[in-house]
Amino acid sequence: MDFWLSYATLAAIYVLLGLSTNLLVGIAGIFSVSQAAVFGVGAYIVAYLLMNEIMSFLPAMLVASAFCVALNVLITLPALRVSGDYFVVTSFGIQLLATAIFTNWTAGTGGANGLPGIPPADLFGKTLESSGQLVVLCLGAMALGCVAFWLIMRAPFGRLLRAIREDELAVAAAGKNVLRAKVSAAAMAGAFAGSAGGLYATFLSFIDPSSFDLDASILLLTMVVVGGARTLAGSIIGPFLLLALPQILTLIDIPTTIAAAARQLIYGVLLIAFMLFRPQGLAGEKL
Amino acid sequence: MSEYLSATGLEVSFGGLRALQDCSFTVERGRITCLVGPNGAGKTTIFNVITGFLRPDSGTVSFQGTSLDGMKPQAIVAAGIARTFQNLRLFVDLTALDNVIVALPAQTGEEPLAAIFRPLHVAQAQTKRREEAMRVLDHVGLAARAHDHVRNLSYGEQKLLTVARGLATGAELLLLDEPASGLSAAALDQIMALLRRLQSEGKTLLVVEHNTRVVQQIADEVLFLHQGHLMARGTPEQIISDPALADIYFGGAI
Amino acid sequence: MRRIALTAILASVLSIAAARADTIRIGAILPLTGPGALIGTQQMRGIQFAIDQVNAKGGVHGNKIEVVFEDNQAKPDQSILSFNKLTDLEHLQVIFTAYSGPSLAMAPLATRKKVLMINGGAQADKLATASPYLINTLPLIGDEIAVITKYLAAEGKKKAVILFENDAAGISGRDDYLDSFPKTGGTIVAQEPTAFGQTDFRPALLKLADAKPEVMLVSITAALSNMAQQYKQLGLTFTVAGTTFFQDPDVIKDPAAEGFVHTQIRIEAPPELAAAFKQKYGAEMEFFVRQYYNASQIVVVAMDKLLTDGQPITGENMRDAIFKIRHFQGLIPLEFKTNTATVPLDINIMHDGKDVTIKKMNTD
Amino acid sequence: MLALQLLCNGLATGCALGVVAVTFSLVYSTTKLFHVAHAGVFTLGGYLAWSLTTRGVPFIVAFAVAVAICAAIGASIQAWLYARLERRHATHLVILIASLGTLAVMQNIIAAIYSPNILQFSLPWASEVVAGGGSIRLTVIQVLIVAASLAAYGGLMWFAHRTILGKQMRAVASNPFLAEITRLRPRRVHVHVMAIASAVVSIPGVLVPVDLGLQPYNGVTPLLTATIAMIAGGVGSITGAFVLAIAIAELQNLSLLLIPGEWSIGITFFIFLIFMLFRPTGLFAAAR
Repeated sequence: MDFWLSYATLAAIYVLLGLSTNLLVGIAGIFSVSQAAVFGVGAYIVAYLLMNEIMSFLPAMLVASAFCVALNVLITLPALRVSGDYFVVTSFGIQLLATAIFTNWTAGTGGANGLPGIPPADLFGKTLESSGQLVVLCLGAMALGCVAFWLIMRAPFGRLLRAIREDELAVAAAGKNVLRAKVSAAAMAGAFAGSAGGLYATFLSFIDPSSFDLDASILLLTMVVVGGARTLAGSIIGPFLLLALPQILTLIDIPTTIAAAARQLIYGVLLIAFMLFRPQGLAGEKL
Repeated sequence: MSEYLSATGLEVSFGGLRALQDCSFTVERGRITCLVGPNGAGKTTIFNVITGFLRPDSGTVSFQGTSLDGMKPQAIVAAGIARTFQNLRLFVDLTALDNVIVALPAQTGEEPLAAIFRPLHVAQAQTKRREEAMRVLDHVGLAARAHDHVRNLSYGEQKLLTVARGLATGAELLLLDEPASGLSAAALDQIMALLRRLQSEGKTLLVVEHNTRVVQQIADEVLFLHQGHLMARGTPEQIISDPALADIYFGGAI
Repeated sequence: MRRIALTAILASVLSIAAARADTIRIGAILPLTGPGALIGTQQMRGIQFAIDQVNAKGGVHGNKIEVVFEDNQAKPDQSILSFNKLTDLEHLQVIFTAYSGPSLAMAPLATRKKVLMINGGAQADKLATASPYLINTLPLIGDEIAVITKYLAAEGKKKAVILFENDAAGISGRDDYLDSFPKTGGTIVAQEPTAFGQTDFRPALLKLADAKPEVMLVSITAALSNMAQQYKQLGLTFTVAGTTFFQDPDVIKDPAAEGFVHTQIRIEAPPELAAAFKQKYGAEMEFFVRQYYNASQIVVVAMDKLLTDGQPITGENMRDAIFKIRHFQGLIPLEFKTNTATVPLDINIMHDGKDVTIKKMNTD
Repeated sequence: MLALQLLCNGLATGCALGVVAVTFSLVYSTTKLFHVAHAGVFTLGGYLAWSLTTRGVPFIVAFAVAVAICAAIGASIQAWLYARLERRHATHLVILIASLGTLAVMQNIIAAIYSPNILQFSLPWASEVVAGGGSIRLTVIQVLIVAASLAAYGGLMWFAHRTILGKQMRAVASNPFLAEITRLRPRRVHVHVMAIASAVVSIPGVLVPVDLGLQPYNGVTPLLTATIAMIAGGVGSITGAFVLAIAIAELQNLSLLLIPGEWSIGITFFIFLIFMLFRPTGLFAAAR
């Protein structure tokens, strides 16, 4: 039973990240392979605050989200100044720089050894340790994220972002501040990623740079692409499906030496196939 | 009383090409002024300068006494100037109603935080905004097509929608970039009637237009632009009968 | 001689196997893709080879053993998922693990679920105290380094530099060097990290050489032969010292590694065993293969004790069995005073293609 | 003295990076596509040569065969994947993601076939030291990498400016729309460019592993450093990309004198980010 609970918890956390990536890449149209870095920063901040008993879980999550909001906005600003393709390299650069910092700043992030022994989350004084409590916490956070995402997309903000995606110039001509709208989208994406980081740190009780590297960002992109861009359904289906893949693969017993590389191979094939035949993913709109 | 809209000494050059050369003109409030001239005379460049999309190399633009130099496009729209585009630039995937709602002035709910923490308030504001947009659509005669996607509108209806979008910003000066081009006779009459009606409601229009018949019917005043410079100004009849201008514009044949 | 005795006992025990012939299932969570896959594949083969041999002789008390492998890409979150899958879905009581990061991540879960984790490859010092249910069948970095620094001091090497891999094991190795080398009167004048999986050591070697050391203390797990070749290409002459990770056949036979000295867990595979392995997998029975072969033997012996005493195979019982048996004589004689085995450790030097033992010591 | 040796060492890695940067710039400026799978082609070249040399094929022949196969693979990626996506009016983001997928597929096919171990070329002549006077010590293979890279750079410059296909390529690069109507058939030019770029990138692709060994997953960092060189050098400028690549490699090597080694890669990206904020068009920006 624990397995399904931890699978659901991890999937819920990745849904929050899916929402974050979807907001940035799908809706605001800003290419990003550095969401895992922001996710990591959120995780390290909450871990640091909890391990040194500076504050309890909820305030730590708020601090982490606020920091990630600022960080994501800072990261996205070049995208607004630099033309599309240049930002691709900047985004790769930001991810690799973040990984270098996570790995080498031993004082702050425990460096390559990672941070073991992160205290579990506590809500209103009650520590949540068992898988049952954790899954409730994460699914609850996921639900909150989805409601927020749904509200945003229904509100004028969502319509504004959809219009910006089609023709920025026309939106500016209609008297709207395009820059502010994009920055708000990046801010929301940062909040989602930061809170997801906090949940991840307390769920695993051990984090190290390998969970926030370039492969993690590419996996996030794959989840959005396969699940479906720009929609709530897409951001939910993607993570649940792709996290199940490794498990499904081990059921069909191909020799374990090949099985491992095969899974990464399938991610690659999925990316190509969906881009060729179904760019809008399972439940999304055209990228 | 300072001029309603005045441009003095505008200079704009792209690399070697001098789009506007010492271009100055004024527009009276409440009148329909047509901007005519051969292709490449700088008509659209003037629109881009007035609406803040393009910063001129030198020269100033002022509206009701306040200078627009250096203002951001959205501030100029807030000051009361809206424009349309020659290639329409409508939001094809959105409905006609949504196209208009996007142009409505700052609404609650355009900030994500408001949308999340005060959803009821935003929902109410939404319905109010929807009614307002419907009124604008009705005003241009598109009420029936409100919920259709722009893709399914006829070219004439799309032209009307661009004007509706300009109106939705609440602007009093509308810069219309070839509103009549490519329209059937019936659609042409419909749009000309709309422009006259807007003028009667106190709007001021600055219209770029090639069709001399349209210019004659609606223009109170005509500005003749050539190679980025104001060559002449006067009533439609004066401009069209002037042989020198005709030479430049029609290559001699009236 | 005593090694032959063990396999004899095993055979006899198997022959009088009880009628009940169901399979005992154990787990293994190893990195089979990504940068860690290099060692993960060897570890897997070590376990599978040992278990196949035991099954070939009828298993333990007539019960065949089946190993369920899970790939964690050396990532902590995947490891947690795999651990929960093996313990909840498959109800396994014994799980092999490798790599310091994942093992540390799973340790608290093992304690809570009383599942025995056997680590035959990771050497980060934190593993000693990570969980009472985590058994390390090899000495940790700190133990080996204490021995090598004593030897170097005896050889009069005072001025040292450190070359270390920027990952969990590499960094704890560096910290141990920094801790134990000064105690023997030596001084560390410089240290230089390299990224895990990086094979261009020239910049780091050049910078360290500039400090004119007498000995370079090495703590890297991968690409050792590249380092050796580049050390020779740059014409460096100071002594190169390391731990058991040096025991890589490509490095030993490489003339560039002449004079490299390192501690070596005395774990030798009898020739016929190594030949059988090579015949099956077409590869040398390298260090990690032998380590996990040896770890599997420990598990089998513990299982055998429980079954003879008629006790169920649970994480807790297995753990108690191992501590009761205390002395194991598989590929390598070892003793469990704590949950980290104390093993005989040799000092080996590489001399024209062979790894020659020049001193015998012990890790306690 | 240490600085001098680091400089020489940086030259070898820099030249290899230079070829990656130039070939990537060739593809990017012509097809406007961010061809991430270029790293896969680079890695594949090395593995093809390795599998041939271990089967006794002389190194030169194995080298030539690897270059040819990489050219074919590069061309087929463009013809069957990118061109098909473009025919379906896919946005650049879609093509970029497909390219990421291709990279993942290539790397993992290699990992499945050749296993993820670090493979070594057993070519004794490669690691002999060419004592370059005093304490500078470069191996035969390092000198070979520098020579081959400079030759590749010269060849590409000659190709771009002297041959017809080269002129066509630059025409397509400068104005794809115009090229479309003037019967230049850019699609065919794209395939040619991809073939040439893939062939030339496999030159360092084969030579560098002879020195540093083969790993399936280590193509991404050099590719990203190369793209930084391309952008810092100004897109479309072959010289800019080559020179900047060497400069970055030297910077990474020399940075060791001031800061601990682990930050050398971080430094490169940090400087690049500063670049992006203040000088997005690069130093040698091709005449706009």
